[in-house]
Formats: sequence, structure tokens, C-alpha cells
Amino acid sequence: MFKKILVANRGEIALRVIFACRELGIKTVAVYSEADENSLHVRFADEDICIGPARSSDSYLNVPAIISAAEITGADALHPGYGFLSESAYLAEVCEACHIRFIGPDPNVIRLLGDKAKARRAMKKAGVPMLPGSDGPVESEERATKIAQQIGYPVIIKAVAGGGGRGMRIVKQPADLPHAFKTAQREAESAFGVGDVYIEKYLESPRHIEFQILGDHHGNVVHLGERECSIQRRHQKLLEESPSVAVSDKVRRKMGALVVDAARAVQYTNAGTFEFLMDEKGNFYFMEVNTRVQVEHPVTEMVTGIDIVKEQIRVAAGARLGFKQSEVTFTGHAMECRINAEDPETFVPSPGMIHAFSVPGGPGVRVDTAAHSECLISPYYDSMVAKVIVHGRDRQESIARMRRVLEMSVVEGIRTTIPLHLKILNDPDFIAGRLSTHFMERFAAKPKTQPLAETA
Amino acid sequence: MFKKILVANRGEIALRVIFACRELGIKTVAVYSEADENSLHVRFADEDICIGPARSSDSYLNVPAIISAAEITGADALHPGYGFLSESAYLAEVCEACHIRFIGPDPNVIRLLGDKAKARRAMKKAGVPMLPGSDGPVESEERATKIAQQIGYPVIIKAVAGGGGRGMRIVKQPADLPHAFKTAQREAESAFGVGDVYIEKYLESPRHIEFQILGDHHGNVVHLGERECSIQRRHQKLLEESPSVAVSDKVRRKMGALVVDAARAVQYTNAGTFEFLMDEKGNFYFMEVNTRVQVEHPVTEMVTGIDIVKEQIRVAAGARLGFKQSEVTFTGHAMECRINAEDPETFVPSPGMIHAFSVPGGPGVRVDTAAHSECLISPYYDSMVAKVIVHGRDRQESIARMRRVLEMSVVEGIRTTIPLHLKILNDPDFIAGRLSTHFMERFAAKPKTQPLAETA
Amino acid sequence: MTLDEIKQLIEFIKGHDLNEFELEQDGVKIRIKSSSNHQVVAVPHLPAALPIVAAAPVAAPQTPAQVAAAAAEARAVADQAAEDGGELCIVKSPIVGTFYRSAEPGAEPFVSVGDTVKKGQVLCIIEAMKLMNEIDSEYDGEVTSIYIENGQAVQYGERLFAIKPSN
Amino acid sequence: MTLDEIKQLIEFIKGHDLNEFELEQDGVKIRIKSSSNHQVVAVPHLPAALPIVAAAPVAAPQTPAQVAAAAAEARAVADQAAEDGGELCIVKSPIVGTFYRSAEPGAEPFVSVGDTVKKGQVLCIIEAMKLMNEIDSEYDGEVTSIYIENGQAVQYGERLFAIKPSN
Repeated sequence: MFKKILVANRGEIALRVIFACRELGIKTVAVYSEADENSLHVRFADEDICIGPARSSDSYLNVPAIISAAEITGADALHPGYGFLSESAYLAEVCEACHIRFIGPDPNVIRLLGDKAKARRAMKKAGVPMLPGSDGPVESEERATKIAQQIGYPVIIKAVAGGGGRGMRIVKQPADLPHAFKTAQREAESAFGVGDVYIEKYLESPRHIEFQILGDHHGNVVHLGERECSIQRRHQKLLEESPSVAVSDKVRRKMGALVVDAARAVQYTNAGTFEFLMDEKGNFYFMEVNTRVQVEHPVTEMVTGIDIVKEQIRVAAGARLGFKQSEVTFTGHAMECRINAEDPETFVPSPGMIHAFSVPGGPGVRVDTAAHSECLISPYYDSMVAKVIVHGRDRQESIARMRRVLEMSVVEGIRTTIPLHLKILNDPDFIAGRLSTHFMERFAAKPKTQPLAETA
Repeated sequence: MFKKILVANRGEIALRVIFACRELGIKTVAVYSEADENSLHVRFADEDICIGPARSSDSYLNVPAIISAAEITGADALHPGYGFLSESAYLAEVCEACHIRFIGPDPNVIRLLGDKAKARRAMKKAGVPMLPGSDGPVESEERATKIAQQIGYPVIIKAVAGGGGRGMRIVKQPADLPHAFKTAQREAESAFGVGDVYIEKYLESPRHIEFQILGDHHGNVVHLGERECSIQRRHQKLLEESPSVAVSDKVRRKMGALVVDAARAVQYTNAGTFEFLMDEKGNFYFMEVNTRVQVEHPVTEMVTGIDIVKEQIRVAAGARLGFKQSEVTFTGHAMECRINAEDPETFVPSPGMIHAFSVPGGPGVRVDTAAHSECLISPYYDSMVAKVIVHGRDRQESIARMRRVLEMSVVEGIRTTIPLHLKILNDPDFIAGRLSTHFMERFAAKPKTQPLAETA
Repeated sequence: MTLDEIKQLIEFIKGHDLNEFELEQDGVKIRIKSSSNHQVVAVPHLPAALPIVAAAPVAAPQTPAQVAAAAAEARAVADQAAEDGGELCIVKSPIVGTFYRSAEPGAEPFVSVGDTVKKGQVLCIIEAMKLMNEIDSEYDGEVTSIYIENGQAVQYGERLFAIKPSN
Repeated sequence: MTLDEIKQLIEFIKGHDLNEFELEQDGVKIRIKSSSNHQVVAVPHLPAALPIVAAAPVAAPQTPAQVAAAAAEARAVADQAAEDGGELCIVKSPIVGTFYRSAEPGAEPFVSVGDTVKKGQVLCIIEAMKLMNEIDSEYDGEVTSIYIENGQAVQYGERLFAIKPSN
């Protein structure tokens, strides 16, 4: 087992890794930017090293500084957390070169799955269902029409270089294709300098369903079931749950086995997440693989009782997985709300000093946070203040529990998304489990069913 | 189901009841003394009534004030929590008379089991194993000698009126009996005005093992397994866990069935706890039945996933138990540490203002508390500040988890027993599960194995 | 300095648990003393309205500190009113129950504002557990205000009457 | 004095854990007494060691507030030293690594206390990821102190040298 792990992250996930290390009896090294000098991960690590100024590019994204910190403290492993450098094949390679164990998959696996096109090919080859479309750019309007006919309308035209909606067109019927194709190309050209576009099937109201896997260095891979993360805004997840109302035991076993095989096919090790879109008919379509621990990993920990971060550390150290697939059981229902320092209506970030911070406990409540009374939420990093996770015997109890926890939470000094979460938790469609990635749009559009109780 | 429940208690258990009510959609009424005006149970109840000055006898023990509070707020049920009036048959009767449902057993059951002698007889009749002894006072030295021979040495002589060690004598061999008998009588006489003493078998190093039961008004009674509470000081429990290392599945089933039958024999309803002493050979001896929810109920909730307080409310409202005995399963291991506002070495109470209060979360951690930063721990009531409960896959993980939580807890402004708990958690005998009700004596005697890390 | 500024200042000072604070500038002089358990002992010239506001069930959550501060002020003022050079004496409810101004529905109220009362005279009845409890005046004087409506519920320590003692 | 100014003043005083503060100037008189039980004591002209102490892992837990306070002082001192009427210029480490005073083991140190240095002159080497990074002086002046031992690890922003600029 490792002697000392450097935690190359900040905030709640840095603390989360420190929890796991302490429980395993492993020493920890915190790295921090000048802005985080007084944060809890620095306070509770055994050693701490300032690696740069507030700006992430000069600190938490600064590979030389982080590696030097590991070297001068003699850390024998590094946990990247999520975000920042957690999916950097480069960092993983440098660690290897410096004989520091990177707690995550092999650099080649990270690089392969980090490349959209390569990942699609590899996963397709491994039998993972794909969204039908033109693999690669479409030159002519004629080709476009042909492909659209093949995959069936509606289709979506996207810029190859693209992202963020520009150069994107949804086409409901053949008649609209030519015009849409041209404008998409034009927009792509002007926005990214490259006019290339590709065509994919468009899903009217898909759910975001993802499967958690764990693999060791002895060829063992298991899945820990799914999480539904359909409640998102601009691709930012707000609320996650497990199990999904839309996934039956049968489907869970089938898809679970499928992702386990796919992971084996690329010699996947450590923790990972396969993200899918699921259409109304229950068909799954591959999106991507995240080669790190995820923000929402606690909901899976709550229903399985497995400490994912501890397992990451154990398998990285060469140990075998602590359990077989047959020993993974799912109990009750878990839900996570991400509490962000944002205006609950405008989503404008609201950094600042938290004067009072208190989240009630009681049965089935877990809080992962680096916040406390009189702590400063700095404007330099993401706005997540806390993750509130609840576990209930069923989804109904989870919802009731989450409601009472958020209603009784006190966060003074900054604005948070707690009132937004309370609106979601009281929404009839949400309660009925009628979810899709468009939920928040529909939702935001709706008139307020009730005033925002300023619970926090 | 009830419309509005009056919570006749304060502190964390009042909050705990409010949690359950909110999750069940029931309105709550808090009652409070002038000293608790600003406490969280008042803040988070739907209504609140001041029922008297700080002194408990004039407020939390003031039946007329509490009943009036229920009447003027139109509460249709009352939850007594633990301590205060929770085992008052009188309160239960007045509630009945005023058509307020008392959330607990029937008054007659409370009265029966509240009377030491009556309870012993009833339980003996129901087949519960008793500590052999002279049922009732022993007049003559000759009788004493005879009885002692029958039950076998060592024996203990206790004052009938007694309590608190006075008039108590442990006798290891026949030769010492006459003298011990006389002194015990003399001490009893002077201490309590009554010289009557009785004789019981003395257990060298018993464990405190208790079984949690739940009964509804349809004749259904289930047990939720045992808790070991051997870590106590002056009969005050400090740390509780479930399951006990000393109880096998077989014994759990056997004793569980036994207490369920005993509960049925007295028409027990709602939540209750059968307390036993267990000797080295694994024999159980009845102590008493607690006819209320207990401080340590969360450890049972963690391993069973059952919300005991919600079940109390549901069955009091006439609902059937939500599950059968066969559906009660035990997962992993749970442990609770009671964090008291006391000096960790001298146990002198340390009330006052808490300036900083932060207990880390993460996987398997539950915190039940009414404390927060800038809150006042008043000198009028018991010194418990928080209950920290952890759940792990096994006892080893629970211990590691509890250690990291307590090491990373911050409670500033008052002294707490956290350092004491850390000593216990690092004690070889404790880690090995070699426990008895004498643990703390032996322990306190021991030289410190490590300095008290002033973690809080 | 406006009342609002003073209140802000008090909360701020409590938030930083200061023992004493004194400020003197262009005519205004303010002095605030606070003991470690956050009880504001004397706050000059706070309107009588504040305590009721502060004492009312907390609707919009505030920080515990704020609640403490507000409540402390409330108490302070109430007490002050009670002590303020014997200017006014406050009769508070000794029990929890329902407040009645007359012996039975429709009957004459025991007392009304402006009435002169003698020590021991019945001021009102508070019903608790079906029992009618007569509340007597502890003072000779004039009833200057009645805080509770007939038939309304009262808590322990709730203000019932203000009496201006004679001489 | 505006309310905000008063608040700032209190913040600052608390930040430095002063127990009493009194000020009287052109008509304004202010007096503040703090009940703070914080352990951190603000000593004027803190020793150079403190910043490092403050930055080092917190052994005995303190309240976040205390940690903040300590850190604040640390920063304050560093800055002060750096600005104090240009009296002293502090050269801080731009990177994380190992501090070497000479080009190779046994060689002459680049500079010693008392040496006069020119802008751009090499003061030391910091090794990071097997790379030797030369740290140059940003000032002409005299080296008055060297805060780090040869071969010791340094963090980003850690103080390396104090230089008294010539004229």
C-alpha cells in the first residue's frame, strides 16, 4: 500500500480523498494556490505545499509545480480528483516517469478515451451502441440528404470543430435539410474557421444515464449500477440519483455486462464512468467515458455501500477488487443535490464569505463539503459549495428527505441554488420521474408553482 | 395519519423528531424553556410555545404547561423523545384523557415496566432469563448465607432503597459474607433510612447488550437486533455499536425471538429496548425495558436502514409495521460516539458558547446534533452536544471512519469528550472487542498510550 | 445615526463578540456592552415594536447569531420596560393557556385600558387544561395597555398588561 | 466616521486579536473592547519565522477564524517587509522545488549575507523536476538575509532573500 498520497485538487473532493487516505492509514500532501491557503484540505492534510497563485493555470493545472511538490515531499502516489488535471494523460505519463503512481487508468487509456473520434471507434468495436450518424464530416448536400434518410429524421447537424451550439441545426423533415446544411456550414466556418459538419440522429427528450465501473490490475472489472443525471443546465449536472426510474434490473444487468466487457476490451483499470443517452424506447447511445472519479460518485456509494475512492487507491496500489460482481448489491435509493454559490434564478455566481453554514444531519443524510461558517467562497474556482446526498428506502423517501434537509439548511452570506433544488423537488414531473435532459428548459419556462422559500 | 405533533423535548432528539415529521408531511409544535429560545428545534418547528423558565421541573417536566401547549396549538399527538417525561405513565394518561395520542406504549405498560420489581416478575413469567438472587429483601445473615450458597459466589449485596454504590458490597467467598451483610445494612440504613438489602449474583465483567423492538397495534412485533453499550462511565453510555462482536447470528435470532415473545406477553406497542447483562459464557440476564426511543437508536437505523422514529409515529397512528421480521436485514457495522461538553479527563461539565463547530461528512457518516457555530450550550440540561454515528462494511472500517471523523472535527469554545473517544478508539482491547461494563475503569486507570491530540 | 444603522452595528458587534463598544461623534454617543453569552444589556431608545418583531417565530431564516442578537435585544428591551425607573410594570403570563378578559362570554371585562387597579385585583383569566386560572395584579396603578386579544393563546412569560404604578 | 469605516476597523482589530482599542481625534472618540479567546497574539514586527509557521500544517486545531487571522498576519508582515518604505526587498520563490545556494555541491555559494548584488545576478538555483532553475536578483543592493538553508525544499511564494536596495 502507498505511504503518502499527494492530492492534486482542492475543495470537497480533496477532502474526500483525505478521508479515504486517513481511513486507510496513508499520509497525505495537500497542494494549494495562494487563494486556498486557509481551506480545509490544507488544514487536514499531513503536509501542504503552495504551488502557485490563484489562477488555476498557474497552480492546480501546473504540472511541474505539482510534480515538484510530490518530489520534495516524497509522495509515492497522486490522486487527481475530478476536473483540473484528472483526465490529463500527460500528467499520468509524467507521474509514471517520476515513479509516482497516478491513481487512475493507464495514460494510453486516458488518451484513447479522451479523443472523441478514437473513443467512438473503440467503443463501437467493443459492441457499445452508438448514435447513428455520418462518422466524420459530410461534404455535399446530396450526401447529407442520403445519410439523413438512412438514419431517419429528426437529425442534428453539428460542426466538427464545434461545441456550444454554434454551427448546430436540428432538422425535422427532408425539406428543411438543404437550407439547414448550408447555414450550419456557414456558421461553423465563421465560428471555428472550419466549415466541416457531421450529421447525427437527434433524440427528442433523452435521459442521461451513466454506469459506474471499477477495474483492478488483475483483469477484474465490475459495474456498480447506473446513475441518472438528466437534471442538468447547459450540460452542468444539478441533481443525480440512483437507481434510475427508467432502468429495470434486467436492463441494469444487460447494460452493466456490456460496459464491463467494453472496459475489458480497452484494459480499463481504476474507476470510470460510461455516459449514455437513453431514448423514450429505452435504447442506449454512447456519449463518452469519464476516466476519473465523478462529482456524483456518492449516490453510488450510498446504494452499494462501496467506498469508491478507497477502492481507487487500493487497486492503484495493485490490490484486487474487494468484491465480485455477484457481491455488489443495491439497497434503496440515493439522490445528490449540488449546492452552488449562484443566484437560484439568474445563475450569476455569488462568491463571498459564508457567515453561517449549517446542514442538518439525521438518518440517511450525507454532506460532502469543504465549506464552514466564516469561510470564503473564492471567485477563482467552480461555484460548488456542497454536495447534499440522501439515502432512502425508496425514491419517495429520498425526495422527502432531501426536501427537509434543504429546507433546514442555513447558508448565510452568499446566494445558493438551494431554492432552485426545492422547486425541482416539488415539481410534479420530477416526482413522477418524467425526466429528460430538457427538463430544466421546460422547467425554467414554467411559472413558479410556489414562491421560492429563501431557505438559504 | 397525524396532522400536527407536539415535540415534548429539546436538543438533538427534538430535531430528530422534527426530521421524521417533515418527511411524513406532519406539522410540528416545539415547546421550549426561556433558556432555549434560540435553539434549532424552536426555529425549525412550524409553531413554538414557551412553556416555562430554564429549570426543567418548571418547563420540560411541566405536564400542565405541555398539555396546554398541545391544546392551544391543536396538536393531535405528542412525541416525548427520551429523558424528561418520556417514561412518564402520568403524561401518557393525561394525553389519553385530552385526546392527544401519546407516541409510545400504553400507560399501563409504561407503569408496569417502570416498576423494577413488577417488571422483573412479568419478564420472568414471560421466560426472560433473570440474574439469580433473593427476590426481595433478606432479613437475616443466615438467609443471606443460604441464598449466597444457592446462587454461588461471587454475589453482590444491594440496598433495596438503594442506588449509587452506597449499601453495596461484593462478596467473593462465604467467609466474608457476615461482615459484608452487616456493613451493607448499616450503610443502607444511614444512606436511605431503610436497612433492607437483597442479594444477587455478581458478574465479574459483563457486557451491556440491548435489543431494539418495534410493535404495532395489530399484534405485530419485530426486533431490530442488538446494540452493545458496554463502554459506559457511571452507567452513562459513551459509545454504542451494532452488531456486538459477542453476539452471533444464532444468538441474535434466539434472543430476538425471546424479547419479541416477552413484548407480546405484555402487549407492548411502539419502540422499546430490552437491556441485558451478558457474562463471559454468553448467558443473558435481564436488566430492564426502556419504553421510549433511545439516544443510541441511530446505530440500529444505520445497520437496518429502518427509520425508527418514523415507525414510532406510523404505528402510534394505527398503521401496521412497514415490514416483517424476515425483511429486517443487517448490513455492515455502525458505531456512535456521544460528544459531551465535558472535560475529557475530569468529566467536569463545560457549558458555554461554541465559536466554531464543524464535523466532516463523507461516506458512512451521520451527525445528530442541535449545535452549530455561535450556539450556546446551556448549563441547565444534559451535556450532550452531538452524536457522531458512522457506518462501515465491518467493525474495522467503522473504527477507522470514526477516528478520522473525530480527528477532523472542530468544536471551539468548550471542552468536549472527543479526545477521550479517540483514546478509546485507539485502545487495543477496544479494537479487539474485549469489552465489559468495567472497560472505562480499567481504561481510566491505564497510563496514556498516547498524548490526547486536542482535536476539538 | 439611524435606528437601522444602530441595529446593524449591534449585530455586527455581536458577530465579532466584542465586550464593549463606545462611540462619540458630533453629538451622538453610543455605548454597547455585551457579556460573553451575547446578552445585550442596554440598547438606548429602541422602539417597543422591535421586541414583538424579534420574538415572533422566525419566518425567513437568519443566522443563529442574528436570531440570538435579535432575541437578546427583545429580552433586554422587555426587561428594561419593566425596570425603566419603575415607569411601567409589565404583567406577564405565568402559564401557557388561553387568555380571557371576562369571567364568561359576553360578561364585562375585568379591566380595560385606563382603569385603576389595586394589588390583588383580578386582571384576566387564563384557561389551561380546562382550568380557569385568575391572574391578579401585583401592583396598584393604572392599566395603560393590554397586549392580548380576548380568547387568544398565550405562552409562558408573554406580556399581558402594562400598568403604570400610582405614585 | 461612517458605519462602514467602523465595521472595517472592528474587522481589522479582530483580525489582529487586540483586546482593547481606543481612538480620539478631531471630535470623534471610539473605544472597543474584545472578549476574544483566540490564542493568536499579534506581536508587532513578527519574526521572519511566523509566516512559515502559519503556512505549515496546523498541528493543534484552531478555529478557521484563527487560522485566517494567523495567515492574515503572515501575509501582512511579508507585504510590510516588502513595502516598508522600500527599506527591504524580498525575493520570493517563483516555483516549487529544492533550494541550492551554489552551482554544485561544495562550490562557492552564489551569494552570501553582506554581498552586494546587481540586477540580473544569479542568487540561487531551485531544482524542479530535475531541472535547475536560476533565480536572478530583481534589484541592485545588498543581501541582508537568506531565509532558506541549502538543499531545503521551498514552496511557491516562499521568501528566499532580503535585499536592501542601494540608494
